[in-house]
Amino acid sequence: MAHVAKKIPLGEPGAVFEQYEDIHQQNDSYVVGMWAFLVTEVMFFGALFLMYSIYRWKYQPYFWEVHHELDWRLGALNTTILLASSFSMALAVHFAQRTQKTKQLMCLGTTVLCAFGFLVVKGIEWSAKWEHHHIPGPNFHWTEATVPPNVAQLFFSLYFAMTGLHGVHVVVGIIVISVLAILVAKDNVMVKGDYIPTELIGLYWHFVDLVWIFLFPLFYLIPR
Amino acid sequence: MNFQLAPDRASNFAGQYDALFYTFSAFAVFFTIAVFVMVVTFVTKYRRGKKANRANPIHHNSLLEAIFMGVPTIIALTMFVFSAKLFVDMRTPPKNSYEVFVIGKQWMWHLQHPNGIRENNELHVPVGQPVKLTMISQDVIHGFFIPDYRVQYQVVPGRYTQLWFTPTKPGKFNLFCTIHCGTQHSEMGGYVYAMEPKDFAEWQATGGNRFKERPKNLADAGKQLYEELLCNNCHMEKDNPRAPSLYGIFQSKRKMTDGTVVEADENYIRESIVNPYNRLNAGYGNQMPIYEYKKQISEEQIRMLLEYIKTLGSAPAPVTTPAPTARGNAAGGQS
Amino acid sequence: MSHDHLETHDGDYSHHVVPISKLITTFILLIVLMAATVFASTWHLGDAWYFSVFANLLALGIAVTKALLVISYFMGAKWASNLSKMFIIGGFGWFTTMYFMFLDYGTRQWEPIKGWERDASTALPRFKDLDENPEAQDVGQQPASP
Amino acid sequence: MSAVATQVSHQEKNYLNDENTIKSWLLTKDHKRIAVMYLVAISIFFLAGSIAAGMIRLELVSPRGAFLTNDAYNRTFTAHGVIMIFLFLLVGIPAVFGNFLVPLMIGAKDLAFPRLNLVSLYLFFTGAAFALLALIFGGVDTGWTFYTPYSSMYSNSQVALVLVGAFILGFSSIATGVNFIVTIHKMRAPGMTWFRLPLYIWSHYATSIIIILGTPVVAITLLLVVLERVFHLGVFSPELGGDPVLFQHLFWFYSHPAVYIMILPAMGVVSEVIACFSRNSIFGYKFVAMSSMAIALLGFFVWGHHMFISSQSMYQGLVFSLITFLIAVPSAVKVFNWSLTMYKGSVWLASPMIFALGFMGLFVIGGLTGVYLGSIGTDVHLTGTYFIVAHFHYVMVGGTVMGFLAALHFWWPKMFGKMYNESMAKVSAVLVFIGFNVTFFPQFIVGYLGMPRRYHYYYLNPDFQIWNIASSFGSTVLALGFLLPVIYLTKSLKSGAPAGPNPWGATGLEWEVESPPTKHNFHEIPVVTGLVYDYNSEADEAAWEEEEREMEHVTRGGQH
Repeated sequence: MAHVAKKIPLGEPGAVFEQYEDIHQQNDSYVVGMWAFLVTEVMFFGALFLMYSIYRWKYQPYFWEVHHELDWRLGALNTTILLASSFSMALAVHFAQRTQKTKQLMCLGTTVLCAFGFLVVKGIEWSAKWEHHHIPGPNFHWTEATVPPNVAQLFFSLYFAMTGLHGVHVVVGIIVISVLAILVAKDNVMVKGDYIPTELIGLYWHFVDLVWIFLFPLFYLIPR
Repeated sequence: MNFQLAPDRASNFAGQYDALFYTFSAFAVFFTIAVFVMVVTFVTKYRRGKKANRANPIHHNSLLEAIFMGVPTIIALTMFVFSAKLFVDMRTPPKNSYEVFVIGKQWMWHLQHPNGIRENNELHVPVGQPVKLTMISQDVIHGFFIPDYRVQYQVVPGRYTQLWFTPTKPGKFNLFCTIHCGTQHSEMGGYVYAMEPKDFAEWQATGGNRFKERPKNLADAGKQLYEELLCNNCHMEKDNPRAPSLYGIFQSKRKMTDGTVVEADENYIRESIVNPYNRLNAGYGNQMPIYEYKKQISEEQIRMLLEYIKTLGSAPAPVTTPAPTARGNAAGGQS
Repeated sequence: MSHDHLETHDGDYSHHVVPISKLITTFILLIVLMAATVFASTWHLGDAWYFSVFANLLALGIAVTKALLVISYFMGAKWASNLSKMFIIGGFGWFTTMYFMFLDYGTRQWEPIKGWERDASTALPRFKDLDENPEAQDVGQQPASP
Repeated sequence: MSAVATQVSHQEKNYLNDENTIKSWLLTKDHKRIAVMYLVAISIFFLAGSIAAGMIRLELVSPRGAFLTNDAYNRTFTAHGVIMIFLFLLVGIPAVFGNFLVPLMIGAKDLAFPRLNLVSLYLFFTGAAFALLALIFGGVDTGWTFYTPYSSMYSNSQVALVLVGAFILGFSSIATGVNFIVTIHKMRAPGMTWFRLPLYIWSHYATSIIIILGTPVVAITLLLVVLERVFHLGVFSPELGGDPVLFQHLFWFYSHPAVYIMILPAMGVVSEVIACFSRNSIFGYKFVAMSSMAIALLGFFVWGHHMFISSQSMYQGLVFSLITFLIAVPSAVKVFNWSLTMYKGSVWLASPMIFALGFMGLFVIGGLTGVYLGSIGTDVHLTGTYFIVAHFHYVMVGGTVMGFLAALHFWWPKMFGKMYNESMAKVSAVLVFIGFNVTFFPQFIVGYLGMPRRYHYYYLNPDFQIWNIASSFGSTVLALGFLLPVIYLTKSLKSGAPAGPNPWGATGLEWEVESPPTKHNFHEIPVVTGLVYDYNSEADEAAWEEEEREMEHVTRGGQH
């Protein structure tokens, strides 16, 4: 065939997966793939943020009234915890790139601890909602006269949907980071001397942080 | 069975609409034929094995591409202007419209005229007078569609939508629901009766109002309500595939789908109205509208229906008393 | 997947190692910005709509700044390949196209344009005695919107 | 045209017989094996969906229904829609031929993430299992559009189960999309620049972009409906002051671009087939490539044309209608360019070409009737009627399924190394074309007359009956046309003549490897130096005439 001029021999298999030519192509593919996945995550949460925007725009004063049910101090605490976890994750990537295994493990451990802390605070908040019958559904109970109960329920529906989905991402993050830490600790061939898994999981974890950066002002602060 | 190619033109929009529709069709036919002719010509002329000049084939031509893009764009924009004008007209009712309120619910249309006349699944309108429908749904989304008038709009819960038209010729026209709304979606339709203004005035003055004051007697009021809610559409004098007959149901023994036998006492009949699928009669499916949601029916009204159903004990025809053993007869009242 | 030459920076395949000092600075900035947004939310400038818009824009602006910090430094987007940058900009930008929907929600009030705004008594539909049930009248009413 | 010369010896291992244990198939990371498994699965789903369609057509012969109850009918048409859209059209061409061809066409050994590809396959099976379980446990009666509040509050069917299935299918789709995007970006062979890519790859790139940008939106929307049904988390509930139309906005934000997920790969197939069987380079390569991208990106701003009468604001309706008119332009560009590709070509009417020409004919009709529906004024009367049913069947069946069949016939020798019965294939192509038109053209008329879609009975206007009878009659011919390929393709696996690497004389990297390809596709990575459509109709014609003359000589010699 005319358009095939010369042939290059295939690269040696082993260090690189067989479908790739060299390590750069492989690493680049993984990073680009992760970003493409994060794009889908952006659209995933984006739809929820859009719904929030529409209802917030429609019921702004009511949402402002209802948001007092949420404790901004707990929200700020959680933001700090999550920012710290993100910071330690960034450090973990840094140490992975420098192949400093012990420091990398410590940072991963801190991240997982922070993530658990986040879930504990979240659990405290949610159980308070449960006690006050603020879970949407037949048992929803609302006494504040200034806000129609249905709009309050709408607010809490959005709140539980968005923070719940974020919480699911945190749980997934905990599992993934723990597995990574165990593999690193055991010098598993999949991760030994390779910082790419840490970097990819780091990207995911920072994304979870990003979502919360927006959730915090939108639910706990609601400026007016 | 009539052989029809186009629906009637019975409203002010129909002529304008069809003009647009047939213009579009002309363009569509023209382009379809153009592509077909081009394809058939090339296929026959350059068929393999046929002598033809194949030297110097062209593989790109910017002028042609510009034409391919420019011509459809210009045609499309022109079409858009006319089509947009028609739509804006359809969305802006004139000031002197005759207003009718429409409530859609599973699976019927309630219509209410300004003077209090109410109708179900039928709409009477005067010819030559703009009519504006203000519509809302009580449960799910419905679609209000009169093909011969070329008007359609969705009826959504929680918000009023509107629709207008001026009937231009007297007659009986179809009315359909176009958004899938559940089991009996395809039966949620009826007719529009366009009448000369004189006839319409007469209709308004005399027989129009099917629903007058409620009688004082509970059973009679129940009978009226029974007809208003169109219960008699399905629950007829005899059992039928859609629903069992309610004649003689009170205090009879009913066989349920799970095999148990229940006496149709007052509580059972009430439950069958508000939550029919809780205990379903053997041989019937989930077809009954649920009257529990949004409290479509009040306790008073249930009481009226109950009293009426009790009077049905003495049926007009000799009704076979539902026996708990025989399946056909036992198939009984999910109200 | 092993990799032993980390510090080699050849072409656009290189993965930059973000220095710890930059990470620490970023973290401190993030905490400061969080405090700022909490503080800003306590202001109440007035009841006019533009104060509300300003306050919301401020909060969102701070959030976007924080997001940019996280993306650029923690996620290392500042040193990413052009392809990754394209995905970052394209992906994070594309979700704003969904806000096209606001054209609908913003203009619904204008409709229908003419003919509707006749005298107030008939402007709203009358729902008298649909049934004897008073609750049925409430069916159509939206929760009073602000 | 050197099929005989380069016969591959049968002893050589190819991807099909490399390892033959069941485990090696189930745990394979080979994109070609995964493609074959997708092919088997979606063929079964297509059969299931067709049976549902047949029941619908049979039922509608009579104005009062032939044999189904209301509920059964509603569940049948929903099953038809859900199976055909989620389990056949959305995955049909991308998952089968995309998986098989993307690495081959760009000169790669596999997709970038073979394990992810396998995960995607099993996600697809899981999602399909949920959907089918729901159908077994009583079915769903909402229609495949799942409009709230019917789906979220009123329906008594297995909505939640199906929606969970659709959610999982969405993630299968996303995994494939990410995989293709990274593969096309990073795995191209040396010299395979963007404007040397086959048009099929361009259409897959556009499709994958739609998938990663659109699918997550519908996934979260459907998940919220599930949460609303199960946990009463009402975001769309009008009772809580929610907007029921919001669901339609979010649903169509994905589901309109999803139409392009279904049709763009088919367009890519047709570009390949028409270029090959005209022995001509595609006319206006860059315009055809860029029109795919234009369709993908513009396609995200037209979703509101499904909602002109849904109580969305009139002003937004007008804007959507305008953009919808504009998106007709790139489609028109494609059709004109395909036609002109045949100019001065050497047209060989083999069965894939007949399917591709059938695609063009039906897609033109489907596309032009789409103008009626995208135009805001004319849409008012036609939306929600059989006109729209006919329109999207012309695009989805006439377009995607014809494209799928063209691809199946074009690449079947490559996938399995065997030729099928060519004359049977031609009969099938003609039967599908005729049966299809007889089935769906009457629906345009009955739709214009006002017959609403999803109607079980139409006794309110019995005049519709004659058109429904015509349509039902056509569907039997169509069914015959679809059944034939099953027979002769299966037969070809056993007794078909060996195909050789390039039975059609096509250019493109996938035709330079053996049929069926070996496990790693290429023995050596090719280096590309020019556009893939390296055809010369004049030379080809001369060579063919020479061959014919020889054949004639041989036959005449034999007779003497």
